[in-house]
Amino acid sequence: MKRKFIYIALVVVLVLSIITSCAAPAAKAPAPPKILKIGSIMPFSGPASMWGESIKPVMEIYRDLINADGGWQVGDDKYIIELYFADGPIFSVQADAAAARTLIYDKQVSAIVSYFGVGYSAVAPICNAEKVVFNTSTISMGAYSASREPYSIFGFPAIEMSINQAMAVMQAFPQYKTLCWTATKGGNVDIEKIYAPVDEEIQKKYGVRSIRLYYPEGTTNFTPYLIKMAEMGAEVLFSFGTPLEIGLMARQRYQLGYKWPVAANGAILDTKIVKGLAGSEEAMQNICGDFCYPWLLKKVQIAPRYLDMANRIREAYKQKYEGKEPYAGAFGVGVTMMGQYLEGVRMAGSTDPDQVMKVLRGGTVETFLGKYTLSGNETYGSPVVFGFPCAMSIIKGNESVYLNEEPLWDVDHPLVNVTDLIKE
Amino acid sequence: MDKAKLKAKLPLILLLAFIIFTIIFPLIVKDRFLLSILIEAGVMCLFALGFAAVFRSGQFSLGQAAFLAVGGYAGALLASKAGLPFWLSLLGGGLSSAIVAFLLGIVILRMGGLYFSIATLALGEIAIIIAKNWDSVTSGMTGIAVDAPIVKIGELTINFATTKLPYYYIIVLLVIMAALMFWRIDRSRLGTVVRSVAVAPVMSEHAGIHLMKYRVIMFTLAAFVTGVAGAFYVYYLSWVGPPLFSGAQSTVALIMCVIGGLWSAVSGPIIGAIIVSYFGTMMQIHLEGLRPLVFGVLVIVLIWFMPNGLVELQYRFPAWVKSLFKKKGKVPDAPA
Amino acid sequence: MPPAIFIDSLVLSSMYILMASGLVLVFSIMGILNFAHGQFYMLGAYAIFYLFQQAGINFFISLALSAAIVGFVGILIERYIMRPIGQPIQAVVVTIALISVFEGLITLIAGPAPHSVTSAFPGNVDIFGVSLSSERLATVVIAVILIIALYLFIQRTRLGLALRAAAQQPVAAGLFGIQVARVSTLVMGIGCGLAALAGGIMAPMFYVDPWIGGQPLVMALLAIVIGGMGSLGGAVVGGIVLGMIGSMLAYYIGFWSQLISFGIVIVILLFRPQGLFGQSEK
Amino acid sequence: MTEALLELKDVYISYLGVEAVRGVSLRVTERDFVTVIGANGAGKSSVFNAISGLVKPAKGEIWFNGERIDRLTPPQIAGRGVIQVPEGRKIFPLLTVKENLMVGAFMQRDKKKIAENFENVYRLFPALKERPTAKGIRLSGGQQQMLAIGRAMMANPKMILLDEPSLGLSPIFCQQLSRQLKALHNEGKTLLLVEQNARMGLSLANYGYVLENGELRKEGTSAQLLNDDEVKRAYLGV
Repeated sequence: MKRKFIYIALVVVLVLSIITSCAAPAAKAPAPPKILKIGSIMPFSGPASMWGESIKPVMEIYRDLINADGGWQVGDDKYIIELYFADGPIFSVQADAAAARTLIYDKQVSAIVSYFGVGYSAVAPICNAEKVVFNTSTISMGAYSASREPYSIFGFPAIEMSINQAMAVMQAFPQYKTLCWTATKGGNVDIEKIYAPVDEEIQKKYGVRSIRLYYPEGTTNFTPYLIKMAEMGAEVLFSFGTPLEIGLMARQRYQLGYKWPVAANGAILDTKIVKGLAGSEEAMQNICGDFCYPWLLKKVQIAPRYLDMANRIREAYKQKYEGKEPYAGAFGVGVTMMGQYLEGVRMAGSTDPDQVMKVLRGGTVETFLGKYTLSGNETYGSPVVFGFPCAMSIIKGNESVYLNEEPLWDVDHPLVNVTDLIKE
Repeated sequence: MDKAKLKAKLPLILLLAFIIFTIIFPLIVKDRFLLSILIEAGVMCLFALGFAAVFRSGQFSLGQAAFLAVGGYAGALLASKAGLPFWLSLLGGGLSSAIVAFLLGIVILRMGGLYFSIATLALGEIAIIIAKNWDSVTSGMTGIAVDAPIVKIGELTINFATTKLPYYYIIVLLVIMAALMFWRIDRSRLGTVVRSVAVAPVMSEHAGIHLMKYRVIMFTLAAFVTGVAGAFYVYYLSWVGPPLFSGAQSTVALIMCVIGGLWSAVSGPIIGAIIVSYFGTMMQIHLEGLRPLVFGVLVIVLIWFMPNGLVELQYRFPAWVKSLFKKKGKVPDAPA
Repeated sequence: MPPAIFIDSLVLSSMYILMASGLVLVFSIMGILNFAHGQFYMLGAYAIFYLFQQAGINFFISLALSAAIVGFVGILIERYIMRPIGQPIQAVVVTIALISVFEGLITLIAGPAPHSVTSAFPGNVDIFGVSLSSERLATVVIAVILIIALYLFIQRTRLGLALRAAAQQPVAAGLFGIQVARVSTLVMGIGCGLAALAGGIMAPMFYVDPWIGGQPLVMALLAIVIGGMGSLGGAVVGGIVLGMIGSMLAYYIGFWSQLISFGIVIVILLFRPQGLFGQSEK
Repeated sequence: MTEALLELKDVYISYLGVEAVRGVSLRVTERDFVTVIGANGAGKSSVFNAISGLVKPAKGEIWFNGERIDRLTPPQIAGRGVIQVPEGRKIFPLLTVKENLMVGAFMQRDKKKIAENFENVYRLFPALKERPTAKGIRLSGGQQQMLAIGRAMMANPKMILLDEPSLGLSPIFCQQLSRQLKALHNEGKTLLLVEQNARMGLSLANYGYVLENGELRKEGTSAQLLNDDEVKRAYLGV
């Protein structure tokens, strides 16, 4: 009797467990997760590969964190994020185009984000023909046409930020009055065209005198140009150069005995890299650059969920990479530009590129770096933003110190209407 | 039919088969990524053919990419500013490149060997500096956008913006035309003269051959083909700007020619260009940071084993097959 | 003109001269341009970075070591890659491929990020009341000593004589017991060693990353053409001209100096197709 | 018969499958002055290049001083004491006269011997002594020839091979050259001379070979050959 009972019990348990094991997945398993594929073209080979290599892991952590939360909420669905990276060595437009094609044709991504090469005009036609949202930096802006390129957005307003950055530095050093803008002539950014119009206003508003000096592309020896700048009365340098050029400029300025602050546009500060270039601790003093850690921004209001996510990314990164801080540049371009697109998808409630662009056009999105407002219908897709900060830091001693921040000017800001300049 | 005749016609048959294959290929394999690689490979074929033509006249141009730029800018300007149709812009790109080459050629081709190479290197750099700084014409780094052409043939309208297939057929046609032209030249009296000029410049000069004339002819023809390639490429990318034409491309053309085989005027550069652009793109996508190292090692290994290029395979491969059979024949001997 | 500019142009000149003379030596005897010459410069700079900066070995010893190591790499490449291939065009392409090999290899080993090398001669010195960077002065002095030593080696030693003889008449040189193949291997070593020395003395002044070799090579190519191929004197003159343009002219006319350094090559070749000091016969 | 210093045994030389020299055998004893005459393209220079190691014979043996040398490299052969004065002189154009001579003495380690050789060369060719710092390229044709021979003398050779030394020289220089070659021979050097100018060659040498289309046609003492009808008709223009 007892034995029989045990047998029956065993059979019941077995049957029940079979039923539950079969029923459980059927009942609990949601529809197979939807997948949102995002591509990114960054330099992983060639002289700029250090940027790509340092931004990529932060983006991967962001992806992992979203997926760990169950995916990205779009309407009623959760999307699992898949990230694909492709190598676009800097200054190799053909390679950028090939990278875009493989991401779009092969991997079938729905957006390409965090691009900051110079091949905008080669990549944009491919993306726009395939209705792939292309989130890029204005530094790469070539022949942009709002009508031909309805799927382009400029999530990193590098050019526009520069004026704010420069003013932030001038405010931090009130004793200096002469600002020397410097860049390669015929380089990525035509500083004459963009900044000459604002010279007078800067003078009026901040009492800052502007001078300009150009150097040829590929310069490594800045001595003659620095001496010339000194003769012109420069007190602060604002450079459009690559981090390499800025490091060398700072180093050679120190060797010549000048103590000017050297500020950099788009060059996201990483003390290790700067030290690698400037050489000594003395030479790297007073180099200023972007500082995009959301947890350190003060003037800009950052949405709590982004601040929270930023901290989670930071923690996860520290855990994964032996306590190292994530690279600030990843918050400048990488995850921020990825987040802008994701935010667009969330607000549109759909991954349909037309819907997404309808939201992003003239819309305001939350990002890791505060509210970001794109320009409206007329200047559709162009990078006029409000709220995107240019946070400057300065290298003091052995680390970079938060210096100042300026929220980016508005479309209608009287000081500079960059939109007009770009529309030409 | 006797075997000998068939054997003599074999290359022609193979060539025809290859051409038919290239034409139906995209209709069978509908891989847009592969198609795009092939189109770029076609551009590089034209570029390498031009480079090889100059090279075979005994001059090594390090600034050949500048002619790609001249053709590209001319094509873009003719299309966007003058509103010329597609075909005419291509021709215009080629012609302007040829004119520039002719005017430069009569001056710089006087320089011998390496002096010419480095003069062309300098000219290539100057061309890029001009393109970057001549805002009123080239719009600096912004570059010039070119709209995809819409070609109307009778009732048929081909919109290049919607499909890339027409680009493929056009570049195949262009490559075949250029290949035929350079092949004819190579076979003609002119070709013989050109080769003798390359091999022994001093001797041919003594033999009464006007060395300069032939060099200028080859330089101009090569620039024409390169210019057409540049204009085509600009249409294909729908944009022209300075970063497209870095001087490093001229050395890439040399690599293509040597890998393909320098001693054949046409098949070598074409094979080299296709191989290098296909594998180059594949490596860029799959290898990322390792690409330069792998590429360099592969080039060296290829040259090591086949110093006369891949065209050598047509002689080596049959020999290899034969040796394979011979070995098989030897196998029974071994146990005995 | 500020005195710092003068020193600066000398620094640039000495870099170009060291690069150009190595290139010329290799060209004169092997008949090919070594396009990877700039990468040997890069290797030399990295050798200094590892030996002097990381391992803390005395600067001059590290310099000698880096020249020896890189020269040895050059010898291996000549002996085991270029010589078996033989044909000049193929050998040139091999040197072009070596560019990516070295850049890729160094990226793999040392990473893509730039490094700096501490100055071996920190501070400034006062000369006639003018304060000048002692690092720059030392660089010029080292470069001048190296160039003089090279000149003496080529003009005054038995090996130098063999080298010149082999470059001018390889067949006849062989008939008098000069082993031309060995001489070319040696010259490849010397040429690469010179590039490494240039890289080594420039490393503390600029920076080190896997791509620093490109610019010096272009300048060296221009220098040997300005001066005239095949003569050391030509390389010196070409280097000085380019150094002046790159510094003095840059000071006066700014970025257009770049256009001039390319343009002057064309102009000189138009009037003297063999370069300023080139011999019309070879 | 005395032991031969240099001996070629049935030497064949071919370039890209074309046989330039077929079955040539010749011997040169020490202190001998031998000439090889023949028309242009008869294979004379090929024979010389084979001796110097510039080309490897397809078949046959070359012995020098009791040692087989046809598989050695040019520098090794030069080290054995066989020095060639190549056709067209091939002096080093950008080296000075003195440096050219120093290259000749490249294998000599003994400073005293080098100084002695310098004196010998200068005594034989006083014209060179006058311009020791002139570049090779600045010398006249005759002076260049002197330099080429002097360069060979500097190597302290056991044997000098002279390839067409009279080529491109004026008659006056030719006479001078003849005198100098004789003097060289009188000093005890072994000479092998290739000449298109058969009369000059035979008048200088003791023994001669006639090479025709890559094959040996005749050999004999100079006197014999000078009186040979065939040789007279074909090479002496009588």
